[in-house]
Amino acid sequence: MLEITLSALIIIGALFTFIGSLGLVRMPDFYTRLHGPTKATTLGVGSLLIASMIYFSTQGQGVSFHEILVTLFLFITAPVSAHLLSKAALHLGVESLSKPPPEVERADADGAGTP
Amino acid sequence: MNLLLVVLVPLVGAGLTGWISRFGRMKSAWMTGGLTLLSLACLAPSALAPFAGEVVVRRWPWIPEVGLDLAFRLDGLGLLFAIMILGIGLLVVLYARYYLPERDGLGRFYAYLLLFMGSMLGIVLSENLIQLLIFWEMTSLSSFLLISYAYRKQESRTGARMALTVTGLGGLAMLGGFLLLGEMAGSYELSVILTQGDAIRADPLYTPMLVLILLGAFTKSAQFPFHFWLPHAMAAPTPVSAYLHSATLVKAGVFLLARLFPVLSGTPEWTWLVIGTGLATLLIGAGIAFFKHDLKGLLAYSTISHLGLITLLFGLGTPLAAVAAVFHILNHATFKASLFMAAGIIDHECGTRDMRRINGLWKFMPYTATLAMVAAASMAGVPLFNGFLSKEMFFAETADFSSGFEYGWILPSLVGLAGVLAVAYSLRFIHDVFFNGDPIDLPKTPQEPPFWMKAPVAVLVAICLLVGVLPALTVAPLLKIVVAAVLQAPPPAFDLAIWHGFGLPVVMSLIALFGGVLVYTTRRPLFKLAERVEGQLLAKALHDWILAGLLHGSALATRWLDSGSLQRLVLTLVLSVLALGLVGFLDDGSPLTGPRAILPIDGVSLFMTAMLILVATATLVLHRRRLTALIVVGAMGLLVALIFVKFSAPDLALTQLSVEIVTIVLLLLALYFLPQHSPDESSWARRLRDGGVAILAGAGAGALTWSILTRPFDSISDYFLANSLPGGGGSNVVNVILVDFRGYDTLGEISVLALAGLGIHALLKDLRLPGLERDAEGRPWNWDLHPSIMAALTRLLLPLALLVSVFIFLRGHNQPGGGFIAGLITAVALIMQYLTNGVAWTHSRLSGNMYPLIGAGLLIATLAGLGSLVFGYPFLTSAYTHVHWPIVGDFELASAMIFDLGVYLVVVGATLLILIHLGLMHQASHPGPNQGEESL
Amino acid sequence: MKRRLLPHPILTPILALIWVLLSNSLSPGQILLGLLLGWIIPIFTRPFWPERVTIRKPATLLRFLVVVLYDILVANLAVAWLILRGSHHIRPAFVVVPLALRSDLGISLLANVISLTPGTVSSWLSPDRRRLVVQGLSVKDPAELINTIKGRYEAPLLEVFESC
Amino acid sequence: MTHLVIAPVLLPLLAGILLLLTRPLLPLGVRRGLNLAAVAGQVALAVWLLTLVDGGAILTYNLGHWPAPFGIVLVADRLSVWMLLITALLAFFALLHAVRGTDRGSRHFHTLFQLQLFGLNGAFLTGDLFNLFVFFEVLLLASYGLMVHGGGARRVQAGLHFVVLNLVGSTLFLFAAGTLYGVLGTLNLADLAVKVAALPPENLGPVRAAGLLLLAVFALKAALVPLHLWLPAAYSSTSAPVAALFAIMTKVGAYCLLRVETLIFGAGAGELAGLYADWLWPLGLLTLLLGSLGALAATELRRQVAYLVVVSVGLLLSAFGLATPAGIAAGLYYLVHTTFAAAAFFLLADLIAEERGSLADRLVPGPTVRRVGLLGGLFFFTALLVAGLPPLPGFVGKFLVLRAALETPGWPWVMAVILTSGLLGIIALGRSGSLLFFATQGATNQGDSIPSDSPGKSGGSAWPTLGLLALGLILLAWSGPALEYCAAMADQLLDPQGYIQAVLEPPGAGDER
Amino acid sequence: MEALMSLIVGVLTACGVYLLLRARTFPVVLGLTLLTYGVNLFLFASGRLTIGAPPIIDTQATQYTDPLPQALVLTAIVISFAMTAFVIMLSLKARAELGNDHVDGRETPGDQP
Amino acid sequence: MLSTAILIAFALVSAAIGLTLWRLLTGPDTPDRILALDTLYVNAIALLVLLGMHLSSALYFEAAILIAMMGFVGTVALCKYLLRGDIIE
Ligand code: NA
Ligand code: NA
Repeated sequence: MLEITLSALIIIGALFTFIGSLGLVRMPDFYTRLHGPTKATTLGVGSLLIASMIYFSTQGQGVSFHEILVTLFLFITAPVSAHLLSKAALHLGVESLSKPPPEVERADADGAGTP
Repeated sequence: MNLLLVVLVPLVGAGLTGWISRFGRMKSAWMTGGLTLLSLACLAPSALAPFAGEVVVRRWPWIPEVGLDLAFRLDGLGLLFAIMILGIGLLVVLYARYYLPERDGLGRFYAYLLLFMGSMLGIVLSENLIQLLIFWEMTSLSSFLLISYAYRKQESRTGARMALTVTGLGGLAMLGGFLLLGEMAGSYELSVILTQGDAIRADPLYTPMLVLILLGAFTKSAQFPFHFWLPHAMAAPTPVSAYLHSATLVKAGVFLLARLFPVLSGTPEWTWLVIGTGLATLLIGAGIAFFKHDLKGLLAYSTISHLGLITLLFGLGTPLAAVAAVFHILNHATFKASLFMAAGIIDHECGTRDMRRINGLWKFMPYTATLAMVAAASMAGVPLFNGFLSKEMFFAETADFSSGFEYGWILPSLVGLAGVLAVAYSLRFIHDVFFNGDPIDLPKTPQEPPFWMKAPVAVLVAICLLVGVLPALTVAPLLKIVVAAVLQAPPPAFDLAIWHGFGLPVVMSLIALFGGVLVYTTRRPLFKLAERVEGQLLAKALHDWILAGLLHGSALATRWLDSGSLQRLVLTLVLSVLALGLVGFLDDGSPLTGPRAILPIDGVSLFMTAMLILVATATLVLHRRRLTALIVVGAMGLLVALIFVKFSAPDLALTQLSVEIVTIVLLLLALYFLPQHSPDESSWARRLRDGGVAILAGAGAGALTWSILTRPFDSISDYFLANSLPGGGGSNVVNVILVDFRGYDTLGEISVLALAGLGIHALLKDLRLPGLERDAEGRPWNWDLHPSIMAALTRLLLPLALLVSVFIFLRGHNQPGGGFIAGLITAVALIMQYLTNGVAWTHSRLSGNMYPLIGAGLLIATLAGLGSLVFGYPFLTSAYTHVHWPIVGDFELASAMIFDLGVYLVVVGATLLILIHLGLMHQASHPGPNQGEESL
Repeated sequence: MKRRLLPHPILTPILALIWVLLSNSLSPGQILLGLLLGWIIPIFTRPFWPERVTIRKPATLLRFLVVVLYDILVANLAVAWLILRGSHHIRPAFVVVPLALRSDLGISLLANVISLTPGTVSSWLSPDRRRLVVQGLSVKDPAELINTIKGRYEAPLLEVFESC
Repeated sequence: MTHLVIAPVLLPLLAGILLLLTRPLLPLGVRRGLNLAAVAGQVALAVWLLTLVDGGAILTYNLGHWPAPFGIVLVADRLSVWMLLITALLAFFALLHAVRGTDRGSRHFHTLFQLQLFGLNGAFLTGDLFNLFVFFEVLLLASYGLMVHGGGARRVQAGLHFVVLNLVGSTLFLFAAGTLYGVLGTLNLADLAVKVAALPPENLGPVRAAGLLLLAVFALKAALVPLHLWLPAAYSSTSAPVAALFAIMTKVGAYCLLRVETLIFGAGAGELAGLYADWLWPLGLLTLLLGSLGALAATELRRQVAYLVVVSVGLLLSAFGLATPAGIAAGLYYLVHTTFAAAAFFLLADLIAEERGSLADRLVPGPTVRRVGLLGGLFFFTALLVAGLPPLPGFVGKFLVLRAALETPGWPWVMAVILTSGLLGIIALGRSGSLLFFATQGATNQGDSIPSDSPGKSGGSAWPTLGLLALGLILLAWSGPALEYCAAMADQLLDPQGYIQAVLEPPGAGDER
Repeated sequence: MEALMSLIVGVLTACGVYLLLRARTFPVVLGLTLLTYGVNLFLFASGRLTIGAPPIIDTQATQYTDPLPQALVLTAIVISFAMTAFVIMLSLKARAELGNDHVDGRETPGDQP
Repeated sequence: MLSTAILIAFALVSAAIGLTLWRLLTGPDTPDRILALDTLYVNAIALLVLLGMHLSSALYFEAAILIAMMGFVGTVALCKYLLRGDIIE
């Protein structure tokens, strides 16, 4: 049972990791590519980490919690990265399937927001 | 002791004289005269010894291992030269005091003169050949100083450098020759060498040795084809010419021939080299002398000619020829010194030395004229003067030598021709200067010089006369001991009578006299002819050409080699290393592959390797787009870290990861100030070449890796694995190696890091680089300095990161981690604050002053190492203990942790120092309302 | 004085907990050390975290967290499906979400939650911090998306961090 | 095990730290005094150590109390202590020159200076290959900092080349060290020697390759042809005291070459015996020749001096390449002389350049410099020294090398090249001396371009230069004992068993930790 | 596995050398970085390749990889980081002093023979 | 079964890394490349976790946590560079 759970978690994790990267390749523009890695991957790595937690906790060397920490880190940082990347892409005017709101372009182009 | 003093008095006195001259012009003259006399006085106690057939030798050890002692020797030859040097020296000192212009301080002149005098005495009194060489070179140097005395004149500088170059060449050759000679004789001591003539002449290296030594002698004595420096040395003040270029310096060469005569002479090589050179010099010197319009030029070439004569005599190799040579050395010194002095007086009085303008001086300075005429007659070889005696002997010896050869008439004929020319130029000296009508357009009206200026000339002329008339009474005893010293054998019987009866020598003398008069009378068409062939004389032209070519060539070669191109430097290094590595590996055909069992390849590794190679090659393709290249390198760093993970190196992976990110931040900081793209500037040929070199280098590195990885292996590491826990108190062996087994390496390593920080801090001072207003595509930068979503969350991360950092630090001794990685984590966490919240915000919360932190870290690490000294153990000896506290439980205290703390602090300090200051450079280059940079 | 010695009372137990997670051990020594660090580190980092975070309604926060976790799970499945189906089925769009939140922390949390959940990334915050531009992977109805964001995420955050 | 052995390393390190920490606290004058005192202390330490090793004793120091070859061991034998002494003396006079103002231009001059000595002393004392790498890096990074200290386009560019090239060199060092470790399984120099002596034939290839890579690394440091081209630009563009201190930098390379040549690839190395010697003397001669050409071609005095440093490296390494007791002893004697002479020349060039204003050290006629007597005299003297003319120690050194060369089959080459380069040196220096001091116009430099920006700099003290020259004279006067010591050094080097035993089987080996 | 490692070291070295031979400071720095990767892997590999046997003393472990090269590489990584930092700074300084980022400070672009 | 699962997972994660690198190298825009690098870091964590289980060793955990931290720093720095050029200002 444990082994099945572990195997399932591992396969799911790896699969999501893979799909995340697949999105990176398959999606048509930068903004759509952004979604795959930032989300699918967090889940993928998350389930791998849970698998690892279970795995090491059942190895007879005491519990293993520290994987939670990696997950925590990823959950805090991944959205920030995504936001910054998106912001940078907007700033650079990266080619996009959907038109960004005009105020973005206006503010970024003339440095309107400069304090 | 006194021999040493003879040399030392002038040498030491030189400095004294230079110094005393600041108290008055006359003081230095008196001083020099006094020192010369003192030196003479020092010589006196030993002066009689040679007459008693003794050789005085005194030694003081200097570098005994290599047979280099201070050793002095006084025999007849040395005595003759010492007397000449000191005697004529005294007269020159007197003469110069009046000759040199009033405004001249004289101190420098006399100092150089004494330096020369001491060096010259050193040559003639040396027992050790290497010591002789030392003094030999010192005469070159002091004569360089004397010739360049009037250094503002171009000709002085040229003359001096030419003399230095030529005599320098000779000196170096002679060093080679002496070394060989010393090797053959097993000693540099003349007493030893002079007894081993036969063995030395039989040595297989005799010829090269002879050539090298003769090069030294010939350059110094201005023998053809090295003669050209001497006329140019006439740029020296006339007293110098009188002293160096007639009596002393140029005689050093012939002195050496005399000195080594018993060892070197008598072989065919010696005979033909020395005779040939002497004869050529004799003829060429005499020929040119006649055509020189410059008074001193005439004398200079005449000197060259006479030196050739003496050389030729030594070349003949017979004892009697040696007698003649030695005798002529003495005679030439007297008449030529006096002639130079006379020429100096004429120059001094007329303001020119051009014989085409100087005429009829008999009317203006009859006393001087008389003295000069006597000396010139001696030079011409007129009977009753000393020159006649030795020249007669010369004619006799050449005739005698030639008689055995089939074409034996050639030598006497040529020698006779030289005699004719000698008479001709002597006659010219007399007639063209003192008679021949009236002076033409002289700058000054000539008159008799002061008495004390004429007196030295008179003394020398008197000697000419005295020796010429009464040779047996005056010079014969001296000549005997000199010849004995030269031959290292009892002197042959010789007769110094004026009249030897009618024979070939007399005929030759007569031919010379009449022929000379004849040549002189037909001088005008000859001068015309000479003017036509004039131009650069061969040897001098050759010298100039060689020197110019050398300068030009070296400039070309150096410019080509030292092109200031880094690419060239790197390429040279890489190619050298490739060559060395290849030679090293292939020299004896060691197998590339060893017998060690290899690990099987798994799919993931294969795939990742392919990825790494892909990424690495991509850097090459993308490198000109710099930001892209940077991102690619970031990926590569990650892959490298994964390799470390794969092959059981968690510590390395951690380090690689953190260093990687810091490096990327660093490169980004730098990239802001650099162009965003590298220009496409390499030609295809260049890329192909570089690619080829790179592939070779890569193949080499790969082959080396393979050859090592496949070889069996036995290392010292078992010791670390066995002792890490019991001896070092840690189960992370890598960390124990770092802080304990090889903690000293780590101390060096953090010093490097600290140095990088300090070096960069120092480098940044005054560094101004304008930041860019717009990005590479010309867009303005984004308005949002510190995106608030990022800023808010990064603040949350700081405590978390610090916690991780403490964690990594504390467990490092037993698990992957340690001070270095912890330090980097801390630094990165703090850098993040700068990145996301800005400098102003962060600085109001964290002092940017990092170097005290670096200092403290280094100090803690060092003190941690020093602690063990208190207990008598070596630096960096660690100690650890397990402590048990209630509740807390068991934990370990290790001194290595303190060391690691030092590491931690240095890493934090240095990393922050580097990054922050780079980041601050923009502000620094835009002085504004921000915080003062120097406060950091 | 109290602020100086214990600048963030919430942080101390969190850090201690994280320490325990890190060290993978529940030994008293590690817990003690965790608490010690949880106390010391906030003192060191106090200047970097000037405003004291106050949580008004822990229950709301907890509920909010559960919702978010659930959304993340669902979002991931949805996005994975979209990726596998290919790019023909997506309808990317930018929407502008007017913000009621004012605090930096609040806005940041909202933005992050948006980025973590269904096919959306918060892309741009207007200079006056009143509007958040969100990029959606497959947006059928922009108004609905805005409403979901405001109702499902912004409202609880307002309650927890900014209710007065 | 005397702790004295570690002292020459720790003293500069602690002094450097102290100078760093007191930067804002103490006035510059006091810190200068501290620095000078620390260097003087290093001189004293070196002399003290010299008395201990003079009799042939080899002192070892097991850092961390770990036995060799496992821990890092310091070894003080005659050679390493000799190098320490030269370094300390040189540093003292270089610093004396620097404290008259050079040290103002930078933030951490004094710390960098001491850490440079830390690196140098560490490199001379270490008995471990990788530790040698570490201290190479210490001394290099300190030297980078010192080299570009003060800035200026030329200096920075030369510094960039110097740094990049040395970084490649460091990479090579690691390749070499890795290969040696990968085949022989140890890093301790003595242990490496033991392992090389017992090397199975199938491993000859990698070890020889690694040995030659190391040769390249050290040759780069020593500026041996064809890896010498970084030196002229680097040395001629940095500040005078730094250039003077750098006179020892090439000697570090030479020292390492000699150490590895005699210890690891010495007579006992079986197949690999004489690995270095075969390369050193021909390359040394080539260096000598190309260096002389460079000196001849130079259009600036400092560049000329830098090329003369290359020349001295050539002579030095040819001597070491003879691999005979006499050759090595001669080289070691020459090393002392040339270090001080080159340093003195750099300092002197600085004094001359200052007096010549905007003409600086360019070899063109200019106005008569002030203090022409003093500077001209010093130039003449130093030129004699550097050109190896009698009666100064340069000549003695050259003579010793030539004499030693006569015992080897390649002597005609050695003699021909050394004598030729001697002549080229005379021509070059005669030319520059003549241009600098003789070919002058006007009695004074009034109205000429004496720089207004550095009024206080002119008239710098000649005492440091004189001090270095005096060291040369002392060497000359005590040539006998000095050569005796050099011969003893050579004997010790050529019989590495003593070294190996001292390191691997120390007398007190019983007291394990 | 040994062949892969040799290949990696070789490729990294080759790429590093190629970039080192470029005419601008930035690629040279990148080249140094690549070369450093290469040599660090080489030095690391000189202790031979071992999988799953990190040098952390463990009662259950039967085998350990060679710890010494790891310690050496750690030192080497740190040192090369310091060096890289310095050379980057120096290239900025050169850019400031010389006005361009050519390694020889030459205005006219192009390679030097 | 577990080991088979891990092997399959290895294959999937490797493929993911391959895809990510493809995006990293082809771009087309810099944000794409940064995104790819960020993803690569996350993929590397997955690989590490798998390796940890494969080798039954918890020693790779620190590397994972460090990758999580450092990857973020790298991405932030690169984005900041795109936005402002001057990343520390
Ligand atoms: Na006339
Ligand atoms: Na900045």
